[in-house]
Amino acid sequence: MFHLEVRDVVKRYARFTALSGVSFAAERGEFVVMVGPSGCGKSTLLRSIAGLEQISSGSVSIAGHDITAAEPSDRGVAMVFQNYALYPHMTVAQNMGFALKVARRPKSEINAAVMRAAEILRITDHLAKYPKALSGGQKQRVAIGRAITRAPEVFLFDEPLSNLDAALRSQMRIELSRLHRQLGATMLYVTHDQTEAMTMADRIIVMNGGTIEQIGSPLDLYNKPATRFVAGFIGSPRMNFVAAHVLRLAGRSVGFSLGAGLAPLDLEFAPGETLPFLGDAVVLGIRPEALGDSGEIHLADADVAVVEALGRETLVYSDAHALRTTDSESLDGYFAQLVPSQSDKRPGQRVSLRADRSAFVVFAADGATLHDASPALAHHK
Amino acid sequence: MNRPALPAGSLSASAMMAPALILVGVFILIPAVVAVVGSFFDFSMTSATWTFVGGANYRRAATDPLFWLAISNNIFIVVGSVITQVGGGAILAAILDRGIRRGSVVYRTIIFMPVVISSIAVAFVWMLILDPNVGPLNAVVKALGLSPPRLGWLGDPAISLWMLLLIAAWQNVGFQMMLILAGLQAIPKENYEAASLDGARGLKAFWYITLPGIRNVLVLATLITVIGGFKVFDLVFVTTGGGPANATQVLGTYTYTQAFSFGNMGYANAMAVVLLVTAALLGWLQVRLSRRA
Amino acid sequence: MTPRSRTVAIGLHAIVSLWTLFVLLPVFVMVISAFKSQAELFTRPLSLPKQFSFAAFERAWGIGISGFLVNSLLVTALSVLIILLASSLAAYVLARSERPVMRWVYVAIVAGFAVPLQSVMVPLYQLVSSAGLLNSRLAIALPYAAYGIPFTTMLFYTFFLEFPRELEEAARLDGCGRIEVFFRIVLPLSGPAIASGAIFQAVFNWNEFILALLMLTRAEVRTLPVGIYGLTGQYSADWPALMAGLAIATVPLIIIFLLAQRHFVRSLAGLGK
Amino acid sequence: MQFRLNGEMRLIAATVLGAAVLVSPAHAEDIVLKMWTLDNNGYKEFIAEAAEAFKATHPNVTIEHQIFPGDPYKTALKVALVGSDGPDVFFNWSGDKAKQLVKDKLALDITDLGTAPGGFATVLPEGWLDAFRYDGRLYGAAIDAVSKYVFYDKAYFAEHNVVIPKTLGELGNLCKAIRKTDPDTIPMPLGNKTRWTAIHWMTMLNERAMGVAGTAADYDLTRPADQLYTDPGYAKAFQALVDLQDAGCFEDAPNATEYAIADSMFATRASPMEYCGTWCTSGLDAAGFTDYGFFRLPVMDGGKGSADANFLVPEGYQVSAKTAHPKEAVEWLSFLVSDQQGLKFAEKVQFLPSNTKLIDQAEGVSQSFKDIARDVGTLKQGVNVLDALLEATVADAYMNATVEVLNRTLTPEQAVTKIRDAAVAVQAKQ
Repeated sequence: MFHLEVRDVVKRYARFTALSGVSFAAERGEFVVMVGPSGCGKSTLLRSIAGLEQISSGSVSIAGHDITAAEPSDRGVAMVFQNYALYPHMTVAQNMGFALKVARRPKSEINAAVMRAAEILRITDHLAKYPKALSGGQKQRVAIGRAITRAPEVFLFDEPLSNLDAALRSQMRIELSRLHRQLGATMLYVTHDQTEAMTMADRIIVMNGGTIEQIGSPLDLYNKPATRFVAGFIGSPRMNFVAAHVLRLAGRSVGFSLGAGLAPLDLEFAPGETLPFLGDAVVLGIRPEALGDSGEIHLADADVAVVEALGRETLVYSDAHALRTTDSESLDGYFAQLVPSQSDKRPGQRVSLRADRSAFVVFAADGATLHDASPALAHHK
Repeated sequence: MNRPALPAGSLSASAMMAPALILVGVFILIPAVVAVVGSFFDFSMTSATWTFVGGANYRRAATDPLFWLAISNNIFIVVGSVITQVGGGAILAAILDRGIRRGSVVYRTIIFMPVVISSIAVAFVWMLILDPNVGPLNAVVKALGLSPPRLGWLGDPAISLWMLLLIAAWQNVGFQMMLILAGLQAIPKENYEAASLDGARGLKAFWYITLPGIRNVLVLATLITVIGGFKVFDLVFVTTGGGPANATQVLGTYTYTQAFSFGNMGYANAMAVVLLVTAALLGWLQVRLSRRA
Repeated sequence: MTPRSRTVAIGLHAIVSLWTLFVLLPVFVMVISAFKSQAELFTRPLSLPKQFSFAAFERAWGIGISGFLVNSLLVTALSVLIILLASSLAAYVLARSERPVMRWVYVAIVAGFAVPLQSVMVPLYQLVSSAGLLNSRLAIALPYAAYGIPFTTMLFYTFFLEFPRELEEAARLDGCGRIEVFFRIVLPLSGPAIASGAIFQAVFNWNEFILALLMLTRAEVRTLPVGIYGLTGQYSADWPALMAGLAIATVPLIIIFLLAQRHFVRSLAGLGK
Repeated sequence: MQFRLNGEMRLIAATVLGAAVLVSPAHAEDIVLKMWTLDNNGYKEFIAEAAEAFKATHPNVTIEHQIFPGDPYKTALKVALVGSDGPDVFFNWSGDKAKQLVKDKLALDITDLGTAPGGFATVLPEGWLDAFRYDGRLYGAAIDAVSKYVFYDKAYFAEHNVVIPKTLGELGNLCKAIRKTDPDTIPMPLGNKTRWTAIHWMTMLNERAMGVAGTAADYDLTRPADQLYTDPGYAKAFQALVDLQDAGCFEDAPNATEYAIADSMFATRASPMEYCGTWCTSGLDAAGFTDYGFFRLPVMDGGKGSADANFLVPEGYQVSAKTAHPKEAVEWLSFLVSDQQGLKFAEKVQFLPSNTKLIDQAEGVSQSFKDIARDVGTLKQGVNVLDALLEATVADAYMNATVEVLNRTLTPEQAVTKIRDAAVAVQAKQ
């Protein structure tokens, strides 16, 4: 039996549908992260599970109990809000103990629970302070502490780190992971930051337009994206996309035309993979780290436009002219390369974009993945 | 994003609405309906029977020169109040917001003070000040070598309405100033800094940053003043009683006179309905404008 | 500072100072007149009192101002309390509800703002009278409350629209029912709206005249404005005592305003949004 | 949730009910008579002591006295009589206001109770009973009357060799003489801001021009419409006022001057004269000014009025038609106009009581008060004041016309036309 189970949840508003039939389940103790662009429905789903939204149809159950119609406080969930939502008129201790106070628990029990949570989060020194006297990171801890005090079945996090600066954010990521292990609690975590998803999640749910695109472990999603959306969303810098169409079909070998004046590209489809039809418009994807000076295939010549030297690695953006990227989201049609070292590339320099055949992913026009990159990619490079 | 925190039609929602709805309903809306019904009858406050007269009370209003005088006086006060109170309030607020650094809290506090003084008190004090025999104003005017109005500040039909405007301004400018000041202070300083980098300073900054920034506040201030101008009663009632010889009669006092002095309740109700509809229209306008904002 | 901007600054100071002076003078006249004798008041209008006599204050006090003060305090406190409670509850529901009908409810409540008191005075009187509530402080407090609700509801409404909903959601997750969310979280954090609502309504109810005159006929329950008005007799008026009474009646409100003005300015900013 | 809510609803209901119980008046077995009067000096003490004395014969009757300022009283009384918490016995002016209450059946017909042995009708003279008599029935008992005289500063008159004027023309000349001595001295300030001082003048000027008989049919609107207010005497009366104004009698802006200020000018001896009511004596005494005399408003040259007629406004008490205790109410009324209480009234309130049998024994009142009381006793004709006598809208038109005549925005003839229009309109409605 799953600890948290969401079945066919639909949430309709007067003018649009926020969730159109979402189902997933989480094991006890699992850390599940929901990612997706803003407006994809991930927050609505989280709030529906919390009971802050009434769902139009479907069901939610926690620890075997159907809680679809239950009051938020009766669901056994605790939530950590993006902007902390600490009660400004209560001290830290009062904030953390409020739920127990509402439940009319004895004072000693409340104090003990607050103390325990405060120790876990190392905020015992601040218990008497009011939220406005705390730093952002401290507020975040108190918000988490408030959730811990309640000892919920499921922790819900709604983009809890997005108001912190970068250094604090990475620190809190680690702390959250530690906390997850320490508490062994089921956690559902919403974020639009794929780094958080990749680093913390046992499993990631990628949402788009009110539906789930894919559920899986971080590396599964990275290596075997089910859709072009997932491929584009997971990984930073994002995957490069090239518009192409099917030029020839020979058994499981498919030849793609990339554009006038460019050499066609032949890829071998594995058994079980769906073959496209002749003439189909498709999209080829290739991760920035797979694009380099060397490789089996010469895609195109390009002019370096921007170089971002990050020290340990270098990001090179170049304009391949003839090669068309498919969407406007990519940086001015530039191709991104991730070079795992310091590089002497300079803007204006002409480079050759090359890659191994095994690095390419093929997406159908509707976004579904037809052909995966080789799972061995990580070792290959 | 839509985030209803309260599900529709829940019992607690109606229970929470109940006190306000009951009080407003019982003490405002029902009497208002009774007033509307009463406007189609002829009766005095003390009479036992009501006689149905149809629209006669409204026809009477249409041909009653005093009714039209009262309306035009109301409009005079409304327009004059908007100019003096909103205008004056805006000028003072602008100065206190950016023109003056020292003492602005003291100024602000003093200028607002009359708002908390009762209209009755304001009226009595000003009656004393404006008295033609012993009033300080006459003394000052005479000391300046000028001659005060022969019929008195409140006794001359041509002047008395202006005096009411002055007293109303004295009492209310502080409120409008405070409102506009709050609006001004809500404009982020960065906007001015950005504008000044773009070369907009002084009047230009006022025109492109300040005015749009307080547009909503100005709308609100104007509407409060306009509605207040139509509802004005206490001040006129105590200071001039509508005189001299009806010169300062406004809808509020004329309605009161017809109802309580002459016993023409039906007619008074008809005029009250006119006042009510005017005020309601303005209220509706306010809701619309503030919703949109 | 350049000479030009110095001139401008002096000019601006002059404008504000002039208006401040203009505001202060009548208040000054009120206070000074209270210390004069009637004859002195009418024969030497511009001068300071020859001697500061508290006789007028004693006479004003003698008509029972202390009792009127207590009545005004009671009526004002009760009505303001009802107004704040009823308005905040209603405004909260209105600000949080998505039902289209609530828009009409809002309009219906706010429409009350536009109903002038004198146009409904007689039906209102008959209502209160038939309920047997004449000459009770409650009788006056309830209509006062009703007339204060529309404006205060608007005030709270705009405030609640800005209120962080996460706090309410957090409280609901913490086990609060809707009414508990309101009383334990929302209301304790509505200081600015409460302060300005309280000031506005205290000012109005403290100073209200006509209804009090009609509904409180027994001297023991009369409020300040009516009580003070009593200093003007049928054929005579005790002006110094009148001014003394007005001064006494004015002071408490000015004090309240001074105490609450910081909150007040802040919530006014919310009104304009 | 629902449970919690019910609890709250119950709490609210209990609060409302509890508050209602707390403030609802206590019902004693004893009879409580509610009595409303104006707030004139000494009134409170007079009623309090009378109520105490009344206990001797009516131990179960408690009088609950409530006082009101002048102008709002008119409104409050009407509203209260219609409502549920009105007075049992109340003060009223004789004239149109009392008549209206009779017409609307809010004032009780107390003829039978009043004519019973010991009733007020057996005590008061017929002339006083007329004040509240309508269609031969009695609807009230007069308690007092106010009259008006020209008060003058005896010392000033002696110093400047001034003699008391016999005619309005002489009064005008006197004003001119005073102005000649000192242009800044206002001979007799008017203080007409609240409009009733000038209407008092017009009341008497009309009498001086046409006599009481000449105006009665206009005042009660019984004259045919085409003859209403057509007597040239009305314009003549206005002209007399204008003449006095031209003679410099009044201050510059009479319509903007408070009557209290006019009173003060005379009391502080800044002005040598004031046309003032009998109520003025106590105020003058209080201000420490006693060296004054008084005379009736002089007659008009060529007028039809009588020197034996003077301003006299009866005031009295009526009983509410809604009272639960009419018998006790009338007994209380009768008690108030008894010989002994008439004396007390004169002493406490210093108004002219309707029962003057013991007035000479009055203690603590000034000599001038007694003198005035004596003079009033010699009157052959009382002249009721226009704003009480006339129908409300006609009275209002009269007051406004007078204001405009003083402001010189209407000529006397135009003023009369305005009044006539108002009278004709009211008559047509009746």
